Amino acid sequence: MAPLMHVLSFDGLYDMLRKAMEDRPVISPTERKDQPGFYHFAKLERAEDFAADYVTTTLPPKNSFFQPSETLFTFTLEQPPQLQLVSDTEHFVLAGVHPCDLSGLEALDLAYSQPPAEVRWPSDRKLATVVGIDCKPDDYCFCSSLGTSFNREGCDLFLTKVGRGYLAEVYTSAGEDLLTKVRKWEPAEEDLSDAEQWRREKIERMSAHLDAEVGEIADILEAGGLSHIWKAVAERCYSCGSCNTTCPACFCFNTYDEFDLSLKHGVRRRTWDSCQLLEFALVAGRHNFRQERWQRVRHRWHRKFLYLYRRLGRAYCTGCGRCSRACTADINMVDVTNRIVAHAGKGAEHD
Amino acid sequence: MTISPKPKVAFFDFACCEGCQLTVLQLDETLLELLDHVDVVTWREVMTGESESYDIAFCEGSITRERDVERIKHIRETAGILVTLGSCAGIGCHNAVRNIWPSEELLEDVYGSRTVVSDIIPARPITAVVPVDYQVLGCPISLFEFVTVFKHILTGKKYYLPNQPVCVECKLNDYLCVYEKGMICLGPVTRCGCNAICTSLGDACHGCRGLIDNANLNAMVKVLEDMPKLHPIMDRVARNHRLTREQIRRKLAVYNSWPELKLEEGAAHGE
Amino acid sequence: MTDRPVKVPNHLSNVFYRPALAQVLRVDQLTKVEKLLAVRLGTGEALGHEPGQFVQLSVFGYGEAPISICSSPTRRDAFELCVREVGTVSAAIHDLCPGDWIGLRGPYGRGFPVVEMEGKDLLIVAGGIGVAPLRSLINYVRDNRQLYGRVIIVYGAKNPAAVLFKDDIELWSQDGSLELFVTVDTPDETWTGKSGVVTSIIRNLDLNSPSSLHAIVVGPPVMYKFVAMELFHHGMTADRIVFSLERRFKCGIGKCGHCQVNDLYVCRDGPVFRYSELLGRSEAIEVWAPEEDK
Amino acid sequence: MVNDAKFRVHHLTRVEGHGDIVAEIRNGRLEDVRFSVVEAPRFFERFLQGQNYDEVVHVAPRICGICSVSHKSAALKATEAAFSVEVSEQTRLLRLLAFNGEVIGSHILHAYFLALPDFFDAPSVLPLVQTHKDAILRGMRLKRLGYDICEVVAGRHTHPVGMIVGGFTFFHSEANLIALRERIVRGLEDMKETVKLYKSIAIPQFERETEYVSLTHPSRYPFYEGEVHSSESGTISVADYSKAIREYVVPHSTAKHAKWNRPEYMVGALARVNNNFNLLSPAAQQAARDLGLEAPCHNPFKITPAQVVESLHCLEDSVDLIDKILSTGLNAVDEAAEVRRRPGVGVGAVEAPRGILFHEYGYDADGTCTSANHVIPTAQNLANLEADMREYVPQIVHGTEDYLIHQLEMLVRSYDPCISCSTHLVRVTTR
Ligand SMILES: Cc1cc2nc3c(=O)[nH]c(=O)nc-3n(C[C@H](O)[C@H](O)[C@H](O)COP(=O)(O)OP(=O)(O)OC[C@H]3O[C@@H](n4cnc5c(N)ncnc54)[C@H](O)[C@@H]3O)c2cc1C
Ligand code: SF4
Ligand code: SF4
Ligand code: SF4
Repeated sequence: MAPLMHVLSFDGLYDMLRKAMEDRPVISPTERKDQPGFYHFAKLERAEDFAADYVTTTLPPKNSFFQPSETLFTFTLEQPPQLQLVSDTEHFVLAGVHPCDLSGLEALDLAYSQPPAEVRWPSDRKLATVVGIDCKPDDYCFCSSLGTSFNREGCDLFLTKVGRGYLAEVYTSAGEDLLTKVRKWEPAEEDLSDAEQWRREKIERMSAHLDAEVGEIADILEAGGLSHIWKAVAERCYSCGSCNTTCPACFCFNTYDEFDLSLKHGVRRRTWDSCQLLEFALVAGRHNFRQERWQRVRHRWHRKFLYLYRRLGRAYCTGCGRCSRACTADINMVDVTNRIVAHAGKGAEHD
Repeated sequence: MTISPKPKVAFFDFACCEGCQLTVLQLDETLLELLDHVDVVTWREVMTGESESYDIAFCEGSITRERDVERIKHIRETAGILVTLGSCAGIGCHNAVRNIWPSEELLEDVYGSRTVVSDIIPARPITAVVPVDYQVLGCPISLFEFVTVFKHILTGKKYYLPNQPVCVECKLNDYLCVYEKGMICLGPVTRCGCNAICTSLGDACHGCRGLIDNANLNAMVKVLEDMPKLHPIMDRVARNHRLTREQIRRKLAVYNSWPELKLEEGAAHGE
Repeated sequence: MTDRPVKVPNHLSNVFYRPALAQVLRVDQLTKVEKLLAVRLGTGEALGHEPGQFVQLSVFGYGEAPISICSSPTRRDAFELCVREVGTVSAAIHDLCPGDWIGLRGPYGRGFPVVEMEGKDLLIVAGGIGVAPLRSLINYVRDNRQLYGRVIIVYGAKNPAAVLFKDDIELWSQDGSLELFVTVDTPDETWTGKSGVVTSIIRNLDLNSPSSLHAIVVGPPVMYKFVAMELFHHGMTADRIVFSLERRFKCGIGKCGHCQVNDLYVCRDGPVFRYSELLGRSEAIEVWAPEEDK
Repeated sequence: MVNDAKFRVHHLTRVEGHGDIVAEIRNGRLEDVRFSVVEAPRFFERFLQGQNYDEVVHVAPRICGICSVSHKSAALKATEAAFSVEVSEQTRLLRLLAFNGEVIGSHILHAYFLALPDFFDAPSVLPLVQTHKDAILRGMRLKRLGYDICEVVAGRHTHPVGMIVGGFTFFHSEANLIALRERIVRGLEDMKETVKLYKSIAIPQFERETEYVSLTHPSRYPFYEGEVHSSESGTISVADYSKAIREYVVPHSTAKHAKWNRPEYMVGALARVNNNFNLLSPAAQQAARDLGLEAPCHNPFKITPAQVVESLHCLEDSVDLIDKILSTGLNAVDEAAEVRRRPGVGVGAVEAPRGILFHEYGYDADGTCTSANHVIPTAQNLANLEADMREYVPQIVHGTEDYLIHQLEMLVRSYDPCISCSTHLVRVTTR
């Protein structure tokens, strides 16, 4: 069923944000103060700072729900110890999320809700009203290969730029609430065709594509015989983990305890982690289950396109291209995947 | 589970700029809180008086002379817990860059024929001379790490140096990668723990905390050599700084000269 | 074994990662590096675990580590944990005294298939600290002795001083319904038992009806391959060999990613696996070990 | 009365780096007194060669942790001179500001934490935390303020990271500067208290006239810029420094000594005040008079009060600098001038907290360093310090040996020697 739609003027968008900012924080893409031309998700100070036309951000918006480093609870060393949960309770608006990143949020919803489900992530998710916005790709985007280009899952309101402003698709009442007291029009035929045109251009401009469907990629990975490719990739991989830490669909973490200066209290923290790092699978006795770099590289591809695909029914890649942009060694998700596909096409032998 | 009664703490320095001690002093009030848990008995830079017995010794600087070797061995024997402060003490830092020249030649350069110092040896970190219990790295030390290590000592926790590259901290802090600005960064092979202080200020990482285990130096050479073939962003890097293999080696050697840096090391896929 | 959803008792299902509190009742030094702790939940409830499950044990300020429950669920007043000192958390556990409070999450994971094995013969193989979860199983089996057939126990330790649970072993050896073999790699003059690695004992076992036999094996990572080879020699099949794997766990519930063996989460899908589930999973049994372990 | 004594104060405390005082007295007469630098040489000038210019300016501040902004500034100026890089006015003002921060931090560290215990008969500042808590907390606030000025402008105090050839690596924010200005204004109160504190302290009376060397400038009290001035022979240009200043090796020290017109000269706070009294802010001039510091002052024990005076000047100047930067509107976007590498040699001279500092580098067309020379303040002071000791000992030899040692220690400490720097007074010629 088609969602309810309105049209906002360009100023109307700012009105909407301004109204939202009156009673809760708005997190949205803004231009980096330290480097113009680059964007990140940050608390919006002025509605005009909302960057409607950004292409990508270094970190995906998942950090609004699961901060790169966050406190799980505090403790005291009394007997018995006092534990105090630390979790967000403030409602907020997450605005300006692209379809691929909406899919990233959905990926984490799914992963964290597998029994035994974690409570932290969904409880933070409930605090947010999510406003999506449509985008145009750069050379790294390949969302059309993952089917996330037109994703609307997980958003309350979705905006597409049209001639006289934004076409707003309303998915929930929370989304509709954002538009109360904002001037809006009924969408005209032209608005709808503008939006359609936008989506067409988005696909036309997409230059990067995976050469196979996700299901086929999973089969190829499962069949194996690719270690020479993993080793070639590993030759230039630093194991720096940037591909994971920038990925909207990655969700691994580490936890550790920290005392405060009195040594009488402390906190347990958790931080994002990455399976590309040397010690990710290290256990007592210094046994390391993925000691070799190529094993870690393989693990990343397998996890994205095979393991979680089989287990949860979707690829753990959204096609956002962040990992390729972030990789200083220029290891590119699309290139490497296509090498694998090409290799399989040549009738690879199994190892 | 704290050590009791109050452990006695001593600070010592070897060849270095003493910036690490100075950085400790920058803790101000936090330092006073930490010092609540201990008694400082020797700290030449700060106080007169010296004690022959101490439980925890903080040592900064590199070992550059025969007599330093004796001194650090003595400190090792006396102290229950030996902590190195800074990269000079932990990895040799730039002190070790001079090791590629023979000591006599260096001395001749500086003092001519007059022998002022005679017992110069190749500069090395304290960690290369005696076993150490804790390390705080950085040039100068990361204060955050110092406080963390201090708390670990007082609570009897082992401290593992982080074995991840600086990139992790850049990302967790949502800093823009400086390659995007056309700078060459040693972050991908350098041990984090500094909370990416340099890149947070828009500078590149110069590698002051030394290489991570299993750093992929081959990748670094390859990547910096074929820059123009890489991302569009690398164009700018390439224009600013085309580096030869030798220049890459020198750049890496600034902090990684002990033991002598070999680019072939850091096997490609981690065997 | 049946793939039923992991059952998490309500009082511990805290997936905000905040542990429940529990109190240490007793601490016994078993060997130089291993201690046995008796623990009771702060609420006084029974833990409600199955043999082979583990808890995420917190010592606040030091962190959290997965520890197998080594007492049988049939003993309900308290439960026991056997901990080897290897690093931060385990060292802090070793510093605990009776009366101290700790944090617990769990029990988590898939335990040994005790129901499926009912009526079958059991070959229980333990190496080193691997005997801890198996003690839970052995005592469970002893308490339900009529449900199982022949029970053979092979336990290998490095040397006589490293043998764990000497009191239990005493009881087991007096229990005529068990066949017990305790062996050490390097015996000393006090040792009167067997010596040599567990595989040599297994090789010489007389397993008259391997088709009704289940093998349950827990030990260091490098042990599994060799034990499996011996079991195959006896004609056993991979679906009746059960291993318990050790990995790094940060969450214990299949989220943090650290424990992944290919597509399996050891904490959630295991830690107990049939060997048949692991065959073809390249990361399960092959491990990189430091030089001195090879 | 000390008749016969031979002593060595091994590794003098509360100074930066390792130095020993050696004295020998026979029949109440001084035979020998030396300040012997035993710090291990680190060969900076040697290993900087072969490095790219950006690594040179990155490593050079590592000569000294206490005055790394000075070393960085000198290295930047030398390198910019070699490549003829012109930095923007904003960059210049910001660098002046960072420099003030370092001077304040370093002077306060010395005045409150290293020298003050001498005047209260304490072995260190730690007992003073109990007995003179207000003063120590004030010292901490002021030191922190100095460091925070560096941090806001240069990223951090010890080994500043944000300063590069041509400008800065990051953009400054108006809000931070405004907040900093407020803190500095508040800090002025603490500074006035500091002047009062030093007014209440009895400084040993001892005078010896000598040659005073520092930078000088037509309009600014010179820290970051100016020409080289000797109270004896007048002003020369920075580029000519090596024609005037002669370094030589002495057997008892790993640091070289230096001379110009006389066999020895003094650099540092007192030399600067003597040479540039009129360029101090009016309040600082008044403070100087209050502390008994009329130029020229020949009492080396007055170096510490001179540092107090300079700290006050720097705080006031910092307010002016921030106002100036903000008055033209902060250009928050482009702060680094373009660097075109080319062969050349450049000299950079600044007034580090302990005195005049020279860095000289030669570069080839690639920007690779081919020669390096550093002239370090403490090393320049060593000959003068020894001359002071020779003259001072006969005046105090009537006391006990402890007294004598303590007085000599105080004298050396009053110079605020930075010994780890001083061992880099070495010149290397490339082959
Ligand atoms: C299901 C399961 C059940 C278990 N049951 C038991 C049990 O019953 N009893 C038991 O004793 N153990 C058991 N373990 C193992 C136990 O969980 C680990 O030994 C424990 O987690 C170690 O934690 P730690 O904090 O003490 O050690 P850590 O501090 O994590 O150190 C562990 C090892 O890794 C090395 N190491 C850690 N971090 C680093 C680093 N950054 N750099 C270099 N080296 C590092 C250390 O040297 C040490 O050898 C079990 C594990 C699992 C998965
Ligand atoms: S970002 Fe690139 S270099 Fe870093 S771990 Fe990922 S693939 Fe390797
Ligand atoms: S794997 Fe790469 S392209 Fe795919 S979602 Fe993650 S960051 Fe984006
Ligand atoms: S700036 Fe340096 S350390 Fe940071 S992500 Fe980029 S390469 Fe890595």
